[in-house]
Amino acid sequence: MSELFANYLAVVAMVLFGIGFGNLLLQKNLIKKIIGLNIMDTAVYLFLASMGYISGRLAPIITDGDTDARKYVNPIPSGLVLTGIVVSVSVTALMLALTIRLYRRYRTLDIDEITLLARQEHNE
Amino acid sequence: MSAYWLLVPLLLPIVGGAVLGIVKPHSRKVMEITVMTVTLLTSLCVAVLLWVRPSEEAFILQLAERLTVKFFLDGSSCVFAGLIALLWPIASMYAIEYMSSEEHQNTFFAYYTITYGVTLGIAFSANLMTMYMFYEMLTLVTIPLMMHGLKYKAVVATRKYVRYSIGGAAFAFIGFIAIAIYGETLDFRLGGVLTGASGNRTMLEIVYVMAVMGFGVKAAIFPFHGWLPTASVAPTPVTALLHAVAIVKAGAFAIIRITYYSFGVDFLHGTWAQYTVMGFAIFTMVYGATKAVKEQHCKRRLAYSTISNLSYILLAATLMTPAGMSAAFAHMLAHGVMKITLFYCIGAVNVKAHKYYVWEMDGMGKRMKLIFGVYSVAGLSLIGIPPMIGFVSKWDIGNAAVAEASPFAYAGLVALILAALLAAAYILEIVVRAWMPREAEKTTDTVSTGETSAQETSVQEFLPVGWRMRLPLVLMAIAIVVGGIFSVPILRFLADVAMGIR
Amino acid sequence: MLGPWLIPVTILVPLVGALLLMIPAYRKNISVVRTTTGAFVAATGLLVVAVAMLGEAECEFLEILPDMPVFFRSDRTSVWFSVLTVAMWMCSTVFSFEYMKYEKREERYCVFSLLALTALMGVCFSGNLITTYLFYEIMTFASFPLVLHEQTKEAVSAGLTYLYYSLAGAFLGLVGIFFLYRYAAPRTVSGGLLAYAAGGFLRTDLTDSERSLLTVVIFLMLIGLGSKVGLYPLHGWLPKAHPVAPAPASALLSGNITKMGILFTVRILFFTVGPDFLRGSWAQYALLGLSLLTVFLGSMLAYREKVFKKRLAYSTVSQTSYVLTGLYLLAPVAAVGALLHVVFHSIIKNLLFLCAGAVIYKTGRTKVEQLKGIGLIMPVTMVCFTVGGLALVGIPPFAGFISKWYLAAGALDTDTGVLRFLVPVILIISALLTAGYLLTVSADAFFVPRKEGEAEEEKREEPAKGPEVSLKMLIPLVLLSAAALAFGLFPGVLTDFLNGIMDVVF
Amino acid sequence: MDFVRNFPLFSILLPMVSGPISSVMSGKKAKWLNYAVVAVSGLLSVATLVYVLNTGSTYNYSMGAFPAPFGNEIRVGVLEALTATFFCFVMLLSLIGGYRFTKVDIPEEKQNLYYIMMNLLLSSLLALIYTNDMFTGYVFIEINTIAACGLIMIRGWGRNLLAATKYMIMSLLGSGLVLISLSILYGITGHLLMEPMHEAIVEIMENKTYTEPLTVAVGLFCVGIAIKSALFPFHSWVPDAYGYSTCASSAILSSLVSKGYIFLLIKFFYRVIGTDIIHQIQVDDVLFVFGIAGMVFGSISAIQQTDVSRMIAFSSVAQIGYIYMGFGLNTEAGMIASVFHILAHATGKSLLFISLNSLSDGTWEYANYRKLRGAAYYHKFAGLGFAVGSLSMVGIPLLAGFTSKVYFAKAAFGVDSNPKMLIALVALAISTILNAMYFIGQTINIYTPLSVEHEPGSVKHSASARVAVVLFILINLVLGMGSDPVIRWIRTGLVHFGAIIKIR
Repeated sequence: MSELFANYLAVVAMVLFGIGFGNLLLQKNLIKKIIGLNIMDTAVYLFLASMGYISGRLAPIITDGDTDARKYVNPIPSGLVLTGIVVSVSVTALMLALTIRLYRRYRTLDIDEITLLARQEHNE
Repeated sequence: MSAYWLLVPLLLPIVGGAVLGIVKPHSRKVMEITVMTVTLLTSLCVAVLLWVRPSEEAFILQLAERLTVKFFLDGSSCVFAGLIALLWPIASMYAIEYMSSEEHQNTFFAYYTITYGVTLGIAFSANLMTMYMFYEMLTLVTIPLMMHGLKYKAVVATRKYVRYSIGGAAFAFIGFIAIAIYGETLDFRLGGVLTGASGNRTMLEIVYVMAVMGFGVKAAIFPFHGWLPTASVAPTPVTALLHAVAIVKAGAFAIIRITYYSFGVDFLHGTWAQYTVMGFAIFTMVYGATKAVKEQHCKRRLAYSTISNLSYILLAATLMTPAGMSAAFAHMLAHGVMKITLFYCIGAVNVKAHKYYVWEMDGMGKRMKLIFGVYSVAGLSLIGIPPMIGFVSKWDIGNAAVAEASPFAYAGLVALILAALLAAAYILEIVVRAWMPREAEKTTDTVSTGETSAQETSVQEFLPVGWRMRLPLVLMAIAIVVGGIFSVPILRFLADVAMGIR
Repeated sequence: MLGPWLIPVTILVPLVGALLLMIPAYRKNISVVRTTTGAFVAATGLLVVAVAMLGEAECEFLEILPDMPVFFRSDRTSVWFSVLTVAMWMCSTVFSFEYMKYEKREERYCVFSLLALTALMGVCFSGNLITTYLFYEIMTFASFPLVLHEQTKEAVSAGLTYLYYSLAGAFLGLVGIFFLYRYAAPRTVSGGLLAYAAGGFLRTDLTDSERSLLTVVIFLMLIGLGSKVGLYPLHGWLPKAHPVAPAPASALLSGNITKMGILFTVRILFFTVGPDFLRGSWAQYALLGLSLLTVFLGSMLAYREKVFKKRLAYSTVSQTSYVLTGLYLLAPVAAVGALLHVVFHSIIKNLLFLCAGAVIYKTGRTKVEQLKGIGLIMPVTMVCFTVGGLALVGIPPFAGFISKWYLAAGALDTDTGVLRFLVPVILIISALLTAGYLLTVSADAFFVPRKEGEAEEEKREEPAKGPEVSLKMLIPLVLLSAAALAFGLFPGVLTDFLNGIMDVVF
Repeated sequence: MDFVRNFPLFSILLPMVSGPISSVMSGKKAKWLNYAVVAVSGLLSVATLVYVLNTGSTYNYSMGAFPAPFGNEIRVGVLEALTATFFCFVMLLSLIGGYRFTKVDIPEEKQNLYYIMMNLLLSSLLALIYTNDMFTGYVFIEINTIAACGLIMIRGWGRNLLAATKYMIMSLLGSGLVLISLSILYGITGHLLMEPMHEAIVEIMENKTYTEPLTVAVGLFCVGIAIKSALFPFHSWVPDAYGYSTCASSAILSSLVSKGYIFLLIKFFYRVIGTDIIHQIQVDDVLFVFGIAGMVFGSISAIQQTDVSRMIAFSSVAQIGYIYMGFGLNTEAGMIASVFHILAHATGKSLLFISLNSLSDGTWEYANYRKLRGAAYYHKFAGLGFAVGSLSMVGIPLLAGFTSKVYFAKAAFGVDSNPKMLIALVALAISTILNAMYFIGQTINIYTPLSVEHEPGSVKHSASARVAVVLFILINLVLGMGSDPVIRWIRTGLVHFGAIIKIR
């Protein structure tokens, strides 16, 4: 129990990841799926950031010429997070684009209905 | 004489058939002449090769490490190749008349000829890899022959056949790889190539059973025999030559090869693996014969009889003694000749008189004297009546079984006798119907002809039987009797093969 | 020395005749067919006599199997059986000329009877197991067309039954041969590994397990051969086959072809395994039990049977089992009795069947009770029948008596426990039954006046010229009954001959 | 330092750069540019392969100023170079083969976009092959996904959009799992480059700290890759995605994209975790089971299809099953077999898709097996190609499929536990039978001149497709008959992978 509280950030991240994953997997509605996707990614960023952050240190931006590495937090996770955000933004954009196309075509966001309609379309 | 001459009879029919299939000559005459010349030339080459036996091997190419394609001509190859080379020209001659009314003949004969080459390939293979390769090819090249009619039934039968035999090959493949791993070489060596394999014994035995069952699919061993009776929808030349000789014998030959030349008898003899396989063979002998007695469609009846007889071969082979091996070869030769003859007779009746079922054969002997005469000879030989060739092979198998002197061998002996009796039942019913049909109560006024008026009317629908059909039948009948009477040199040769002297 | 070459010639002559008769052009004219048949049978007869005169001779042909040649030998046993066979053949052939007149396909009958003769000659003269087996099988296939000659539904099914029984028996025999081939003593004599040798040719160093195995096999083998003889449990074909076959054919079947089974048994018992091998073993008792059972059952069934020829068939079943009993006793005297009974029963049974044939031919009657008073219509036939009946029952001075005497005596001086007393008892019982089912017939035939009105409906018009059947039929009947009497009066010749065999064997 | 050492980097950058460039081009120009780029990258890879073979060793190529363990690296070995070469040429041939259908299926104004996606795909594939940095791997997984999605949806039918959506969702789930597992690994190792990660992990396993998180991370990674490469239970997106895209897309997706992920998994196993640790935490057995299941059920659902393109799609589920089964054996032989099967399957699948599209004129109406009956008489080359591809899939000798089957079987015999061996062998046999049931059945079908639905007028032959078919058949035969050098290269490559493990 205690270690759960000790690194509560990781726990929260995992919970969030689970929520996001579940939504992305189970939601019928495409938009909600995308939201789930974003929750999932955010969870990962939280996780990474929590790992990189060391309490009482500064962000690794050298202002006063002090190059003592022990003053700063580990910069790599922040870099990863930034990269990850870029990726997830692009992916989200793509998903949204797809959703729009589908909506224009089938006038619904429900993935099952869309499947049904598409099959009918195919059979004609 | 270099071993590379083996390629000549191998490639001649393949190339010839391919050319025939591509060119598609319009005049039937040309086609006939090509087919006959190619076939005869090939058989000639085989004869020459059997006469001057090239001793060394012919290396062709290397697929991967240890997987090489090689040909050679040892005793067993001689036996199988000899059988094929003897039967094929006769079969082609028969086929040419039989098929004369069908369409797509060029394609048919193209594949018919190619199959000859592929079958010889199985005979000449010097190692498992090569044999497996040609075994698969045999499956593929015979597909078009089987679905020649392109009727729905033919296609269904073909699918069944393909699934069965590719599946079988898939299991045989396991055995092949096992040899590649544990054997010191993939080449065929009498006595086997498993030397350091004592470690994983149980595994190897399991694999052996798998492999035999796999090859056994083509040899129509019990649980996997289903394709053979279905396949009898194919035209008779195919049924006769492929489903009574080439394909099924290839299966039996492959089993003999892996048993005596790859796994080796001293590894297998006395293991549960041997008894399992033997048990299947024994069961199949009786099972096939029983089904044959029940079957009323003549060709299918013969197909079931083939199933039973192939298991004679397997029984002899799984005795795993030299005597058993030579007996297996003896029955392979004998059954090849007999069964093809029987099929030809029935096929002739089918195509010329349009009679397909047993009960339709009443009094046919009077009508087609030659055909049913030959049928009777071949039939008696199949039952194993001396002095015909069928008796010789039965004698060999029986003696091998007795000499083996194990309970399973005695069981096999009993099965042999039982199967022979059933064979008498299913063969002689047709013979008796043909020559001495049941009659309505004898009335003294119809004088000394065994024909009721009903049969009189149906005379005109008969087509004449041409010389191309008669000649093969006569030749076969002669072969059966002469082979039975002068069997000693053949048997001595086979014994030498089994001992590894030849 | 042309002795050896006479044997194959003897065997080939009827074959040539058969082939000749197969030529369609040749078989057109029926009288030609008859003369040819008669001529060839007669020729065979002469050759057989010649061979018998020449005494011991043997000749060997090509090997049909490795070190297993086709091998002929004429010793006393083969002479015994061959002479008998050919004699009977002559009679029934002569008889058949008349009888077959109103049957269909007489020419086919002739062909197959000649073929069968070939096979029987082969069996008689064969000098090793393989040759015997070869001709034994051929005999089966040559003789079954005689059975289903008429091609009625029953005839065909009877023929097939006969075929399957014989094949089953022969295959059991083949199994036996496989084992004998394995356990035969290695030797180099003409005739190969399986050539007959008086007293047997088995390996002497058999272990007990091998011995017991071999005993089982021989037992099965003898059961198998019993199927030709009509030994219970493989006797089923006889009563089916005889009624439907034409009378001469039935005569040959039960008179001679059954005897070939007996010959094979003799060859196995005395010339292959030797009489000492089975003596005292369970197999001997089992076989004796079976044969005695058959004797009893056969006569019982015959007694209860109403159809005339079927009755005779059952009687064959029981009589041939007399012979088997004699053989299975494995004692010289009993064996002499058995072989004597072979001859006598063959003569008598031919006689009886031919009589039955004559009656059927004349009046078309097949049931026993229809024969009341027939004696008045065809006296000669029925007199011959009566002679046959008396002989079969074993009334002195007729032939049957001698053989039965020998059988009983032979049984008594063996040490086969209770059986040695059982055998004579059974013999007597079955003799009584025989009297019951044969002599009653002749009694009825002569002394019971038959009711009017029955005659007309079954009578055949065509042959009915004169009360009695024609001479061609009568001559064989008379000859046979004469023989039955003569051998009864002067058995010495035969017994001496047979003792000659027994001296060699025991 | 030789100049050749830069080639891998060039071969990655070249398509990445040429993508944006071709966005301002017309479709035709873009096409030629793309072909050229693919060809050039292929040649570069060949050069790299030759170089690596000559030096007989591998090298790490650090990008940017930072050295390891901080900076980003690509690693070049025999296996990478070989795979890269192979992928480039398969891609090129698939593009050529599918050219006619690309032209038909994709509206003129979108052609260049298609080629942008193609370029991106190539560069991401090569990056996945070469990268030595797990996070870079992740990034390129995403890029790969996006590109693939574009390739699927470009055809513009409703079904393609739907397929693309499903594909996106599934692979986003996958990449999410990959990302989280990477973060966990980073958390417990503190590195992202493969060698340092491996050292750290070995230490972890030695002093038993953080073994559970490690197991979880490895499991998540495997599941993620499995989802993206359509291992059996996660294959729901496959049939639509492969079945309804345009010819070239289907060919490339089925033969290359999933393989890129699998290649990353191989590196993960060998260079990050180490096979012995994989064995300790028993991931291999799990993969083995799922691989077997895939082999069987993939084929079974393939048999049920009436639409042949979907059938082929399902069959690649089965083939992926083979590959994972090879992983599951967790022996060098098994890995060799899997890698070889990656190559063999790539050729076979592309061949099948191209021939099928030629047979069915690229329309899905004609992809129905009834309509295909007798089609081979109108498209001789395509029929031949289909036949060869099918036979190779079934594993007929002389073809690539047979060789990989042989190596799988040999690997199976190499396993030390009898039950596993037996299961693997029987599964091989059974899946062979199933393959025969639908592939040979189809081949018979297209050669059966019954009621032919094709009206010969509508038959359009495309020379490019023929060229591609012939070349693919040749490659297949070469792999089937002369597999020895390839196998040798794969082995050395794997040894170089494993060598790092063995040193420590």
